[in-house]
Amino acid sequence: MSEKLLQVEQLQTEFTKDKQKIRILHGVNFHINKGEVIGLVGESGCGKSLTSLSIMGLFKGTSGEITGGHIRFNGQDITSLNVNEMRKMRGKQIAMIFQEPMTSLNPVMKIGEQLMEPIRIHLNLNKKQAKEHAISMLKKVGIARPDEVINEYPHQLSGGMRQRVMIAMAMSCNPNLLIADEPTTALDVTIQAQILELMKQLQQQEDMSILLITHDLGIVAEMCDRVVVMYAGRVVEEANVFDLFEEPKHPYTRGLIGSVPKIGDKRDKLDSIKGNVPDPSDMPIGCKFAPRCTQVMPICLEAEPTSIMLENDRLCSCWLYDHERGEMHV
Amino acid sequence: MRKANLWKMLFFALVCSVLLVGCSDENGGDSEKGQKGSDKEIVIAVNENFISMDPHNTGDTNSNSVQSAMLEGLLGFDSDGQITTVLAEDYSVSENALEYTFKLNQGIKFHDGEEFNAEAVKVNIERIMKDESLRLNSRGFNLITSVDILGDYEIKVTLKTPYSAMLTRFSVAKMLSPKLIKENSDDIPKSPVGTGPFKFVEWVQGDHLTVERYDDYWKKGERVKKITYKPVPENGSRIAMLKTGEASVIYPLPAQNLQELEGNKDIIVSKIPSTIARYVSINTMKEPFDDVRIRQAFNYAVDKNAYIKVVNSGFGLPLDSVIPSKTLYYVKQDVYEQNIEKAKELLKEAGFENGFTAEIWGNTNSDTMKGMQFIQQQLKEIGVTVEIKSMEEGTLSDEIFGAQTPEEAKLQMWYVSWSSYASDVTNATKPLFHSESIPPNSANTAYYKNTEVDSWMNEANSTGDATKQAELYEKIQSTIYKDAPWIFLGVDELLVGTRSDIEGIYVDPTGGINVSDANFK
Amino acid sequence: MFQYILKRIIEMIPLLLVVSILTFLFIHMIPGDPARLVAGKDATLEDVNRVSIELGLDQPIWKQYVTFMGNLFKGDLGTSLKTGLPVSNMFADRFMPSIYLTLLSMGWALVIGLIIGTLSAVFKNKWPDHLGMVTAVSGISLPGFWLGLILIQIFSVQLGWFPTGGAEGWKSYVLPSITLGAGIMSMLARFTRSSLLETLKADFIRTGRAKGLKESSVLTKHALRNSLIPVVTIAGLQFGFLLGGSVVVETVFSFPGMGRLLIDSIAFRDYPVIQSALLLFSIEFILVNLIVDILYSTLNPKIQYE
Amino acid sequence: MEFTSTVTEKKQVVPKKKYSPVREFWVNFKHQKTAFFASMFILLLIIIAIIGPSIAPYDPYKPDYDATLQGPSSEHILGTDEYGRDIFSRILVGTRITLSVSTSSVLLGAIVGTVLGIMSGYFGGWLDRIIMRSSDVMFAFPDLLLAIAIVAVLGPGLNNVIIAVSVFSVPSFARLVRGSTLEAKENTFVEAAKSMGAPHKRIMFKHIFPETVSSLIVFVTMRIGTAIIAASSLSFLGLGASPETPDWGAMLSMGRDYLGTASHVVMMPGIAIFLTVLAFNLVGDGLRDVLDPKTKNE
Repeated sequence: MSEKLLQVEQLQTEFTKDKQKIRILHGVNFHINKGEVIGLVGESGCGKSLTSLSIMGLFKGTSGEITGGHIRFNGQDITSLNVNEMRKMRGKQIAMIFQEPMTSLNPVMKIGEQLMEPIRIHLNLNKKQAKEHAISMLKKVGIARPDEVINEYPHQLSGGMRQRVMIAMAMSCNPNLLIADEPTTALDVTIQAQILELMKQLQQQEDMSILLITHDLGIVAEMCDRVVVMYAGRVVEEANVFDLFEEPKHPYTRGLIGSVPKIGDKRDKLDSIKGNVPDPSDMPIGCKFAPRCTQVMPICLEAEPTSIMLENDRLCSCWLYDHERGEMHV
Repeated sequence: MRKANLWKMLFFALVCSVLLVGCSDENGGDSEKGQKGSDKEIVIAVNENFISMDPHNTGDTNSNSVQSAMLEGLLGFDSDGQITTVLAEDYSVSENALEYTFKLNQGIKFHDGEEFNAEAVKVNIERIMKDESLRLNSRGFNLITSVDILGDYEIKVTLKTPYSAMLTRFSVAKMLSPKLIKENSDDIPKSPVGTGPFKFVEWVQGDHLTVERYDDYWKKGERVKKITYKPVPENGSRIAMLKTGEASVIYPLPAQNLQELEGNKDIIVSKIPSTIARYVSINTMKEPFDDVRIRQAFNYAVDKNAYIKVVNSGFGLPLDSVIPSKTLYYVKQDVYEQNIEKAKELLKEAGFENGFTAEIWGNTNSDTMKGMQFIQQQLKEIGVTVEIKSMEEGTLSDEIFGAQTPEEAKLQMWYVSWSSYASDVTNATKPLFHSESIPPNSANTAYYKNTEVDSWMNEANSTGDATKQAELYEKIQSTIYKDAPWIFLGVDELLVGTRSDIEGIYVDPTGGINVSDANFK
Repeated sequence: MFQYILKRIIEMIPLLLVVSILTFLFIHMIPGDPARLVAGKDATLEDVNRVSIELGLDQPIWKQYVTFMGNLFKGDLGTSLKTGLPVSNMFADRFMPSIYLTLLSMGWALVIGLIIGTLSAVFKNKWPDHLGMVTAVSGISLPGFWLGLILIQIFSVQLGWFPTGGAEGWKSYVLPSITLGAGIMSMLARFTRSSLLETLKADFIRTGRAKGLKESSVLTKHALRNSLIPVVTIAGLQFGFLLGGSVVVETVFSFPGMGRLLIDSIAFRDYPVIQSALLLFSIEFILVNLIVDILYSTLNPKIQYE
Repeated sequence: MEFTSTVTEKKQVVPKKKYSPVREFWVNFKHQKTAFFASMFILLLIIIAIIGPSIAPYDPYKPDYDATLQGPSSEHILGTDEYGRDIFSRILVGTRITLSVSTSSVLLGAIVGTVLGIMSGYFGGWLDRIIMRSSDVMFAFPDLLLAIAIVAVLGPGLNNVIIAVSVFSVPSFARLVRGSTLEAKENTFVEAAKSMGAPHKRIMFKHIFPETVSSLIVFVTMRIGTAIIAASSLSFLGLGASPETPDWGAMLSMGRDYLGTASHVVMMPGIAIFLTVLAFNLVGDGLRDVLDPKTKNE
């Protein structure tokens, strides 16, 4: 087994609303190996973005906080770091790009200035060096005229260009882990492909790990080594990408994959999942997916299943596989 | 880069302006401490801006006050407002009231060194007679047919027709240096040159005007080195200045604030009966006010003492004639004491047992609005509903004087005041009650028309005989008072606040501030 | 940019011409005859007519306008009907104090307003926020003359720190500029807070934090500049108010400014003074607007003026 | 690429019970404690405005010259004014005038200003230039002169105060809304709507207007305070209600001569104005937090 870069163990994250704590993440477990691309998938509201924010420690301005579990990065528990230590980590070891390249860049600051910020903070370069570095980063992400672009404002760039800038910014300090939260959702299809290609290429070049958060299974299939499926603040299935698409175990995963039309598919209707994600403040008692599950059993409504290790190192939390539970209880 | 520069520039501009303000003027502080007696400066705070320093073109009290520190006339007013000699040693008026002869004091010099003599007087009188732009003070002077120099210090003025207020006009017309008139007449409104105890130093528009002791003044006496006049319209601010000692004299002292000064040993408050009459003129040509019983009923409905207490904060005297008590030839009349029963009876006799609705007009000063509310409250007692219409001064004068004939007039009642020089009984009566003065011609807004009164006024105006005049004015006053073309309210008392270390400053009944003997004790 | 400014300044000329015509018509439309006001209460109709001719008020309005504009181009603002002094002379002593007062009031209001607004937004719902907003709301709710009179009572009468009025030395600017700036400071503080709170929710703020920026630089470099855009609008609006509308403060502190002069002149229907003052205010206001627009484009590169 | 579509993005969170929008607003608003308290105060004012005249202990117009300028006592809990009238009764009766004049003038100004501002910002070009330059001209005109002119043309009275005060606020609203419109116009969804051929009216009021609401609400609440003070200055200039009317502003302005001697004459209406303006501002802030789509889900 290769070296673990990031280990998320029993992560619990809560928000406070009207003096009431609402738990969104209920003991999330997964890990990322060095040089690995992990896909984190699930419907909106399942907690995948919050997982990434928890890793980054980006709770400023919200009421969110980590109330349990650990996040280990290169073996160090980063949940116990103070604000300043965490800040030095962000952008240097762990970088992040976001869904909306339109609004993720400061509209009133030149591209160059924004790019140079992390470079100057983390790499201790002077202005001139930082500028050179910024230009080389822009080159690296495939921007044609980098020395002009650094003097332009975000609104003068196209969406794809802006996301390239975001990637350049994230990559500029050579991070070990890049968290990409729906990096291509806001872009049109051809640009999507280019951006994904770029990310893949850079990942291989720099031997970096990527945590790719998406609800687009197509992208997962294209990019990822391993996939973590989340539902209602829990990891319900984890498997390598081939196994997952070949034989999804969890009914939810099956639902997700079933809802994606395949080319040549002649069905009139998609097998989508009926119903909605439950409200975090009003969760069903047993399996959280039970109300929407097509294979629901009596036990599902009474008790929550725990994670079961299946063949090929894959994990699944579902009563359907309880019989396969051996001594390998996790 | 460009942007950074812009920010820097803006910042720089801000800093500069702050510094400029900081450096602009530092000498206004309290640097005079430690100096003695008359070398100090007296600050006098008044309620309005000065309008002009041209003595021949001034209508407002405050400008007159300031001018009187620098300029003097042939005649002048004493502390009671009556006429006395100043630059003239003596004067006489001919029997037919057409010839005025003045004997001048000798050895007087203007601030610019010019000598004061008959020639100088002539230059001044001719300026007032001839200069078209002197629209305010030419009254009386436009009747002059000739100015004759009888000697170096004697001069005679002849009129076309008799004008009983002519002595008052001579008192108002102050003498300017002939050199200034001939060579620099544009400077007159800004920096006049006269013979007074103080000479002009500077006038910063809207802020202050400073005068300085004239050491060659012809009358001997101790005076303070400098006087600064400041217009301070806000009552509270003026009081504050007096308390802090920033001002040594404030005029007017707002009556409402008098309590604040009680027990303050540093401040002396003086009370001067004025020539300001407050009244409501009633349109005597308009129904139902054309009935004298209605007008008398109104007068009986109003409690004058309550008026003085409520509206004038307790300072004032009842208006017990058509002219204030300080005015020449004043005779006290039988006051309409408040008598609601009698008022109601009069209304009933006039056919308005159940009252009616009337309108009162006035300007937008808070004192006027206070007064109109008082009238409204009082007339309510006798069943008359009064609607208050307060209008901005310009609008008001258009509404009143826009009516070309009495029939056109919409005016019913007007809450207003009138003041004239104590010595000028003509101006205190003719514009208000003579039928020739009915708007738009002049200020007879009561539309009062009484042929007898008209002829008495004409007669009084054309004689130089004081006894005769006194007789006529007695008849005029009693007749008009009985006819009640006004609701007679009150006569103001002027209040002056002075710090106790000051002497020699007094205010006359017209509100003029006399500083010729101003000094620190 | 330079061309843009030039264009705007050239644009001003016809605008001012229109303004001058409108104001001329407008002030002559207001009822009230200056001749009668000049002549005084006891004037006869004859006096009034004489004054009217002397002042040129008997001429048709268009002719009066032409005369006014003709003199204006020669650099002569005319002569006051009330005082007989040249209008420029009357402006001379009052214009600069007015400008200083405006700049000072605006200056401190801007600085303090931004600080309070920023602190309130950063410490949202904590005590600095509550304190800041209580201050701001109070500042808006206090009528100007009231605040002024109370300040005089405390700082001039009781403590004797500052003079009660006038415009001599920096000390006399302190209380008026506090009074004049209070409302604006409050307004700016509130706008800064709400604008900054909105900006702080923006995605690029999260990006900044994800980069590992210090919270202070997230705030100053990223958030504040974006939040300034609406604040600048309000500040610009208030500037106009300050230039013309400081009458109350000028009255309370007997400050020799343009506002009081204008009000006195309106009461007296002193046409040349009103006309010139309004023209001056228009010019100032248009210039302030121009500066605001330029600031706009420097703050927000999306808005480009060509 | 094998897969083209994505998982259906549905409603994020479904509340346990469906609230009506009004109920939802109410639940949220109740949590804004100060704002809630302030709105209760305004509600109280509205009730007073309705029933004030019948609960006033004295006739607010009846003078008593023997009891002028008395301080608060058990007989007159807020004291008496310069005519000996009961200040408490006058404040009660004046609530209606003060509230109706200020709110209606601000609303009038806001409506006109917003329409002009949106059109100006949205269409740009010559229309923008005309509207903005006219508002410049309006700004350059001192309020007072405008007031005199309006009243000179229309005559004095409360309705004309409303018109005069609303005229003051039109250009402010127009400029403010134009500023936000310019920004909103840059938003993608506006461009999207435009390119889909949505009619201008729909874009302006469906897409752009909501973007301006938050600053508009803050400004409206501020203007209500300003309007109360502006109306009081007009009353003081004699251009408002007739002077006997118990309008708070008029009471405050008429009483200012007594600040040094009988301060309650100024203090009482001053405090009434202060509290009312305060309440409006606090409610405005609260509303903003609840209504604004950007701050709503927090």
